[in-house]
Amino acid sequence: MSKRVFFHPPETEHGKKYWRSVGQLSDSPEFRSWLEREFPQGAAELEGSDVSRRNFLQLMGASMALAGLSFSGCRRPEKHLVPFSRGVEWAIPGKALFFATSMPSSKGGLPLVVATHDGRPTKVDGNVMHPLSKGSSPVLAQSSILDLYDPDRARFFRNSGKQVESSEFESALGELAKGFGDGSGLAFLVEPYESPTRERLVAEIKEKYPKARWISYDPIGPVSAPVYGEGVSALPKFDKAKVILSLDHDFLGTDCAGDFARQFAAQRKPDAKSGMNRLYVAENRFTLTGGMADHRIRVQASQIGAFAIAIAREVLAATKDANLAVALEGAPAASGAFQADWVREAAADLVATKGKSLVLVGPRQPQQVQVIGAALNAALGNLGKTLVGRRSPGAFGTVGIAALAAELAAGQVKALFILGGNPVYNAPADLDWASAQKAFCSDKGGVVVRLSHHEDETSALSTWQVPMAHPLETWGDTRAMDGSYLSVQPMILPLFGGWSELDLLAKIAGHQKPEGPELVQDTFKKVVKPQDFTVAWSKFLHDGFAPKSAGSQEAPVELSLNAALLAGAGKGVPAPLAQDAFEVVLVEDAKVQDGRHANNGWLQELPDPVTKLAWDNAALISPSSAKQLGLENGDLIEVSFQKRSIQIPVFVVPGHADRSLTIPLGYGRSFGGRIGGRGVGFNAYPLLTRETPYLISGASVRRLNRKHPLVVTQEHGAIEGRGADLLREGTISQYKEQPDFAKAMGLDAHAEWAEKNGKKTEVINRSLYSHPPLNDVHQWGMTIDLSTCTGCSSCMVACQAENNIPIVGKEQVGFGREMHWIRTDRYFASENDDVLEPEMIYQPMLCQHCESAPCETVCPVNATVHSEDGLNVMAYNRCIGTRYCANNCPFKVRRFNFFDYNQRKIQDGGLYEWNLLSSKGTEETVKMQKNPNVTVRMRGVMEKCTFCVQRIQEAKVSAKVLAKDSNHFRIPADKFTTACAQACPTEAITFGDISNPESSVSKVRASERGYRLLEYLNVGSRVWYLARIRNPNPKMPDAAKVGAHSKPSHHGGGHHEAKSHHTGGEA
Amino acid sequence: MAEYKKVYGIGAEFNSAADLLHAAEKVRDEKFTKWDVHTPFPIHGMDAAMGLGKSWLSTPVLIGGAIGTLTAALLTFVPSWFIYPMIVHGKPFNWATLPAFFPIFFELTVLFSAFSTVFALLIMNQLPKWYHPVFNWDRIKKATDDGFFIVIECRDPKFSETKTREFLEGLGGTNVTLIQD
Amino acid sequence: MANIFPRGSNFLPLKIVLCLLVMGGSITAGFVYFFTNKYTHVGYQPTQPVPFPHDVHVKQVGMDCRYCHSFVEVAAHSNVPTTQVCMNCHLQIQKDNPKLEAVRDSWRTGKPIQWVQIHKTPDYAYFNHSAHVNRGVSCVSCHGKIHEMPEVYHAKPLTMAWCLECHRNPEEALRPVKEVTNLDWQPPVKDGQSVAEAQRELGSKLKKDWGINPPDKNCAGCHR
Amino acid sequence: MSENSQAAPAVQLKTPPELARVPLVTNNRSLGWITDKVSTIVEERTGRWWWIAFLICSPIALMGLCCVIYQISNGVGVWGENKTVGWAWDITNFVFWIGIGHAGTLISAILFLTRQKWRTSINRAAEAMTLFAVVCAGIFPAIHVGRFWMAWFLAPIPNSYGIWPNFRSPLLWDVFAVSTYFTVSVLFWYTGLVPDLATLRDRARGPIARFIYGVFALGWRGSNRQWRHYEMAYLLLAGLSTPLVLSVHSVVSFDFATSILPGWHTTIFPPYFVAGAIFGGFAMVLTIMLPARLLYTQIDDLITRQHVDKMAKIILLTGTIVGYAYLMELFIAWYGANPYEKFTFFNARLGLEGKGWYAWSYYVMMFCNVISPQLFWIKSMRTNYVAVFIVCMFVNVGMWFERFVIIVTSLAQDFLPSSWRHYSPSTTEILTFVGTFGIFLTLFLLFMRFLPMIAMSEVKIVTPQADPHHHPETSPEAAANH
Repeated sequence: MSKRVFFHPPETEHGKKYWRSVGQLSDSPEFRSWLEREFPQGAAELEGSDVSRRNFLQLMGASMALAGLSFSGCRRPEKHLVPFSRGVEWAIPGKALFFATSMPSSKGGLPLVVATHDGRPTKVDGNVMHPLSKGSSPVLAQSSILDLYDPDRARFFRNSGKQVESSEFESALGELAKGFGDGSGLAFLVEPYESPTRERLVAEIKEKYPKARWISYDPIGPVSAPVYGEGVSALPKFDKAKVILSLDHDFLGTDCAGDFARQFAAQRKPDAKSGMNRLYVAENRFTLTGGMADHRIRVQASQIGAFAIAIAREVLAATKDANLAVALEGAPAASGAFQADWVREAAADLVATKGKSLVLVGPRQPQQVQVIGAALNAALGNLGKTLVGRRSPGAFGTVGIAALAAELAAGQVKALFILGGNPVYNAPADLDWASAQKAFCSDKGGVVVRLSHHEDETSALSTWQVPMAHPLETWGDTRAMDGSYLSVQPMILPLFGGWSELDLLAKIAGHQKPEGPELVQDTFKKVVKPQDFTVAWSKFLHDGFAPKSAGSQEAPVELSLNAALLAGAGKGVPAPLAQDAFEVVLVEDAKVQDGRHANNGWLQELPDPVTKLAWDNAALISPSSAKQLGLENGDLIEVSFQKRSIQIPVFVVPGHADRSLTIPLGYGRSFGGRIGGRGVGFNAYPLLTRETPYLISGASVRRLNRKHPLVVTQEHGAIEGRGADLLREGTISQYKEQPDFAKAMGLDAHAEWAEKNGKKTEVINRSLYSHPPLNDVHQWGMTIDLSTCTGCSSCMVACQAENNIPIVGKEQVGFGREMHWIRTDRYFASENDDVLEPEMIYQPMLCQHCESAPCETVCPVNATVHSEDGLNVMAYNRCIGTRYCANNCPFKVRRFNFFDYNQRKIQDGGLYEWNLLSSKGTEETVKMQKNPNVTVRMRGVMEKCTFCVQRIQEAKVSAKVLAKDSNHFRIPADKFTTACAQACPTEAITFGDISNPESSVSKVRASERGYRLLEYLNVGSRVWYLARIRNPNPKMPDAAKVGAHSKPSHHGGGHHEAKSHHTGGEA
Repeated sequence: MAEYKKVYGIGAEFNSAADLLHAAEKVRDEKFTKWDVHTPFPIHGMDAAMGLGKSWLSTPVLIGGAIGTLTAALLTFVPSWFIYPMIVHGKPFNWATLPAFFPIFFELTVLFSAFSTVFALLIMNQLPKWYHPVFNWDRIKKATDDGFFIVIECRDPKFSETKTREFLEGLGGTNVTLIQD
Repeated sequence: MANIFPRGSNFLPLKIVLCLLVMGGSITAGFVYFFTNKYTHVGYQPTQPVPFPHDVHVKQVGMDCRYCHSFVEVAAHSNVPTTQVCMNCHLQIQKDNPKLEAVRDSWRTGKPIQWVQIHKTPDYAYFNHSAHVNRGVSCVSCHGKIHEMPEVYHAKPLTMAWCLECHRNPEEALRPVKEVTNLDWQPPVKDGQSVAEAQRELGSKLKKDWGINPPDKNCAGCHR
Repeated sequence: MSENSQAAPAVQLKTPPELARVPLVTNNRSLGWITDKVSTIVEERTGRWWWIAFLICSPIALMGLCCVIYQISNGVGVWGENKTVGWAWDITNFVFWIGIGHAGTLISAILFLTRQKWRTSINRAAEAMTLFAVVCAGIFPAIHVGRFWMAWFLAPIPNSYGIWPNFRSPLLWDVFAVSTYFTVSVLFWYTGLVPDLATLRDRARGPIARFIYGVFALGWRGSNRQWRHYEMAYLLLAGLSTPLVLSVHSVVSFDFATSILPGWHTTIFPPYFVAGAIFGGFAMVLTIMLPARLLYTQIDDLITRQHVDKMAKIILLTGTIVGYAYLMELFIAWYGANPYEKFTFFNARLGLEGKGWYAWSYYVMMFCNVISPQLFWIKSMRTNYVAVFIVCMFVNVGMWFERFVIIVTSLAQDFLPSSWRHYSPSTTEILTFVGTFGIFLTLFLLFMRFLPMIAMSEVKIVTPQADPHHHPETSPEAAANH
């Protein structure tokens, strides 16, 4: 019994700096009042030396090696339990708290719910209560949590480079303000997003400085003025639309904030009462929307206009609509460039569903095309039905960024405030903003005040650099796409003492820098006009959004065509490409957007949904064009247009339009960021000019004889004739005719099927021996509906955030060692390996939790075994890493820690420094994101999807806590779900207790479409896939393509052969 | 050599395996018991010639092997069936799944038998025995090369220094020598 | 004299064998005894910043465990009380007891008291207090007779094997939920019954009634 | 040893020369001569070539060990494996070396039981080779695990977890099989060595040599009361090793056969692997012995053309068995009509439709293992040392590729096309493999230097003089000279 002398350990500044109690986080009245209260309940507990709380999860490493022999006692490190001296209200150590908030974005705010552990936000999810998004959370929402903890975030106030105190800046700002006068020398460059409070402050400032210029710039925003009039935006109603024609509009991907996915998906469920909708897509590259299409046609982005006209002609012929006629006047004659019958039938379908159809034109298409789109909708009588208008006061750009550049040069501006954005990096190339700003600061003696998340390209050229607070650190408000009024509340005090945009604007408007929510509360009072403020306000914070009616800009406005624009719209559409000229399409990247998320490791490592490229961007090109130019993946090319040129590797993508290059923006950043700040991808902004913000017709492409290593997470996209086994697909009519058509396809055709009232239910499994009983009351299972999975990959990031999955860097991904527990397999499928017009099909792939799992029996140390509730569990601390289990897994879902991915840093260009000699340990902030309920795995152990076992255990425990001395410890149906299912924007993933008939998963599983992968192996997986159902138009030329790849092939045989050739849809 | 030394026995050399065999038969017929032949390799028929039966080494090996099998059975069953049963690959623990353990049964059986063979051999041959009186006779070295020897110990009741010497010489043994202990 | 080795050398093998047996035996024995938590953890009693006497507070003052460890029933952690909780009483009682200096100091400065952690499970083992105390597993089962300790020490080995003993036959530990914090509780003993038997009888009844089925095969019960 | 009694009379019946047995030891050498020639290898000063060879091999061995340390300290990631191809060179090398490790025990055990007397002059070296090969093999499964320092979990010892290894895992069977095989081989080898060590002891001039050999000779004095048990022990060990040698590679093959992966999941594996092992093992024995024979001309009469000829025959036989196995796999894949199996064998391995990423390795294997040994149908080829050596080299390469084909091609392209992944080895991986050759050769050089390369006492038995009924005038060569 060893008596040990106790020494207080020195308190580490480091740890203290980040620690914020939940109470402090909203420095709220409650918190202060608590201080006076006499006997506050509660305490939060710090354990271990106070930097690394137990919940900060020291890596398993040493302690495990020791514990192996129960050695730890011999050299037991002295750990301390460090309770608060004063308890903190409603903080229970080790219990997560959930707060509703939202994330402003130029496409509309995202309603969110954030989980915080002991004051650390760790996980972001959608707000289930919100009527539009209904809890769906796109990739960018999921990944935002990592931005918060990005160690490379701007930490300091800087005056022309040198570090200063915030107070200095405040006084300097005061000085500056004196010189503003009427604001004639004052300019604000802001980002377009809606925030009532910001609008209020801007109004105040406009009053104070009437002459001040307000410019909003978004390199990836709409390029044309709104066609329904200033400040009016059109909102698609997918719940109403039966037939949708998307002209280069990726509403499931980058062109919407993501809220619409669920609305759309609801119409894609074959069993939906209203029946399935039908989606036609014309686009130059595969987008998520194109992947979901029933009929897709490859059209060069520059020809979308012409294509719209072709459709319009057909519609005009049918409807004789006057506006449409006006719009088409003088339009170029039909070139016959487009498959005539495709256009005809599509148009016919639109006309046939007048008032229930919907035509969407990509927001980046030129105005004329937008107008034609509007005219089409008008002609089809969709306005106000499937397309409703709403007023969005967000846009207050009086002067364009071009004009601003001119004024900077002319010296008419004295002080320029750049709030967010990054013009030096992404302003139109022809403005040469960098030198303009440099000159402005140096020669013109102007002052540039910059508020930004990172000290980036623009900061380097600014007089004042102000660190910007993350939305999770600030009070604020915003509006969702549908105009509903969302709250933004802080989860934690600014880690690096940053300011929010509101703080800065408030100062300029002459207020104090707000301490708490005052500003927003004022706005709230004005906007919502509540009877009882306190109640309304706390409800606002609790729900995360204000009840409909109140102040939210949801009141629909009349959508009317603008006659002025209408006339001659047809003339203005882009001309056809010259023979063997190329078009270049500059698109927003699915991951880093305009480049703002370049330093987010999760996003960099997340494979692009379509190309599966990670840690890079590339010029996407069609197979035939590639052959024509003699290009292979990774070959560097030089794309030049009007003396501007960039170098970039090409990547061949099936289904891409010919003579068209798609280049995602936002890469090739050149600031200090360690993840994506240097040497990741190629910057395409040099090609983005005022004239060519999106489309560049007639660019020249030159092949350089160099290669650039591109890394993909999926090397092989062809289905290899295994569609009948792996990816079962059919048409709606086929499904209606024979609902269980998907059961006995491929090898399962040979199996013996149990039937219930004439319908196949499941394969009869004959076994030599009786299996040990899985005798827990709960039995976990999952279903994945291939009909609604869009492949957005939100589940991958959600899983990464929930399960502490490390990123491994470009080099390691190149080796094929990425760690994602769930992946979205993307196949380009077609009957014959036709790479020009294939179907794009997604299949989320995760551990199938096989009841007789092949991985288990081969593990020599019993590190992976089965639990009574049907999980294939993995005990990391038992694993010795033989990798035998991974080899024997037919789905290859097991992931191995080839290196200590959690122990060493990712450095420039996403290179993981695995070498022993490289510095050890991760950033403190990065540790703060980790989920305390999941072990952080060490080098040399296998890991895989656990069905979020930490959530299962939590649910079980809370059920038991309630049960006390009763036996009612069964978890109620759908009490919780896995991270992937929770995140899925289209509810394609359902998880739950399959032994509970009430649970939604058991209901979905009952569907006749359900099938299991590789049934013939008899592994009895616990994941059921629901066959992909499409709703093609039988009259369309390409109707036969649907399900072609999964036609019961040679080995299929059986009675279903005949039936499965149906291609008919329901109309 | 020093006279006061104790006598171990008398050794004689023969010049071929055949001669040795015949000599051994004679010695056997003379009812000598405490004697032995030393040869560079086992001579076929020598056991008979010396009146020795079949080696009984196999008995301990059998026992060893049996113990091995038993150990394996306990080692595999007791933990995975009783101490710590787990659900692995949906396979039950009952006699039907016994074959999964056969490899380990087999290996341990062989291992144990091999060890018992070697240890039994050492014990039965009383090896290692680094010191032995016959080594005092220098010529015996050839026994590991190409020499063939008979050594009759003095512990033998029929041993008499003179008679035995004559007897061996009579058998055609050369270099008949008195071996000191 | 052609013998390479002296006569004595013949006894070497025997000696070596004996020697090995003795050494091997003692090493194994030593290992088994000294390198297990039973030896290394049990009895671990570091000096605390404040010599908090559980016996006084529980036995004499008659406080319930949950007055200080207030979250044990709702959270995975059983929290250590904040200074404030101490001061609730010690503002009046023992106001100027020198032993409590550290507490008062912490109360003044707001600097936390740094207690030395005694009971610790490895990072990869997720023990949940609420799951146990709400289902009739008493504090005493894992912490020993802590209410009689003038200063807390490590009473049980807390090894995985030790946990499993109870997870496989929970009836050994189950008791009525309201008796969980009553560390002196004994099962009602019928005549002719030993306490152990009584415990087993009651335990198995409770196990049946409450449907107690602790994870014994399910690694994920404790390791995630 | 009992056969002489039958052989001798046959000789007395004046066997016609063409039927006469070619003697195993040519030129009617005397027992002393044998002792002398074999012992002098150890006793004389080491030749220059030995030092050169040693100075080449030992650094390579050292490099190998450095690679191992490097890999353990940095992680398995320093190899080229990925999420799909979890095993590659590591297990390939393991199986390759284990296979080689079969020849020795086979020669000394099975040929012993089948009374193949010609084995006597090669078994010692072959057994030594076995041990060293197993040492090399053992390295890989040990270091391929992600957490080397936790490998003790494999041992079924009581621990504070109260948890045990999974006795149904083929990998655990491997642990038992390989360790048993190594231990038993060592015992067998040492038992055989004892009489020869005694010989060396008695011939030794220097006191140190005498002492060391003396200690290991255990005081052997060649007395018949010892020989009697000794022979029985040797017989029993041979009897135990025979099933053992067959079991080891069967168990190794279970690693694959019990899995569900197309290309692994094959019932033909155990016999196929054993045949392959003997095949590769004999090739390696010859690759080693032929040069050794050149260097030590004095043992010409012990390792004769007849030995080489016999071993070449065995290579031909086993090679053909292996070839049969290859074809049978293809047939079953076709006959089974399972698309996944079909793909693995016809597309991935044969490379039909140009879909086999590693098809080339399959053809390398086919040529080396099946085509090249067919040369041995020709007698002149079997007895032509150069030809034999070249073919053996091919076989060594081929057998390595066989394992590569089985492991990598099956893994790289398995069930879900989405998880297909190319694999290429890293430098560390390659150097580690090269290193094991260094270790192997270094050990063998040391063996040649310090231990009798040929089992003298056993060779003596097969000489005519050993036969107690031997009469000079009816010695075999006398008969042949008629």
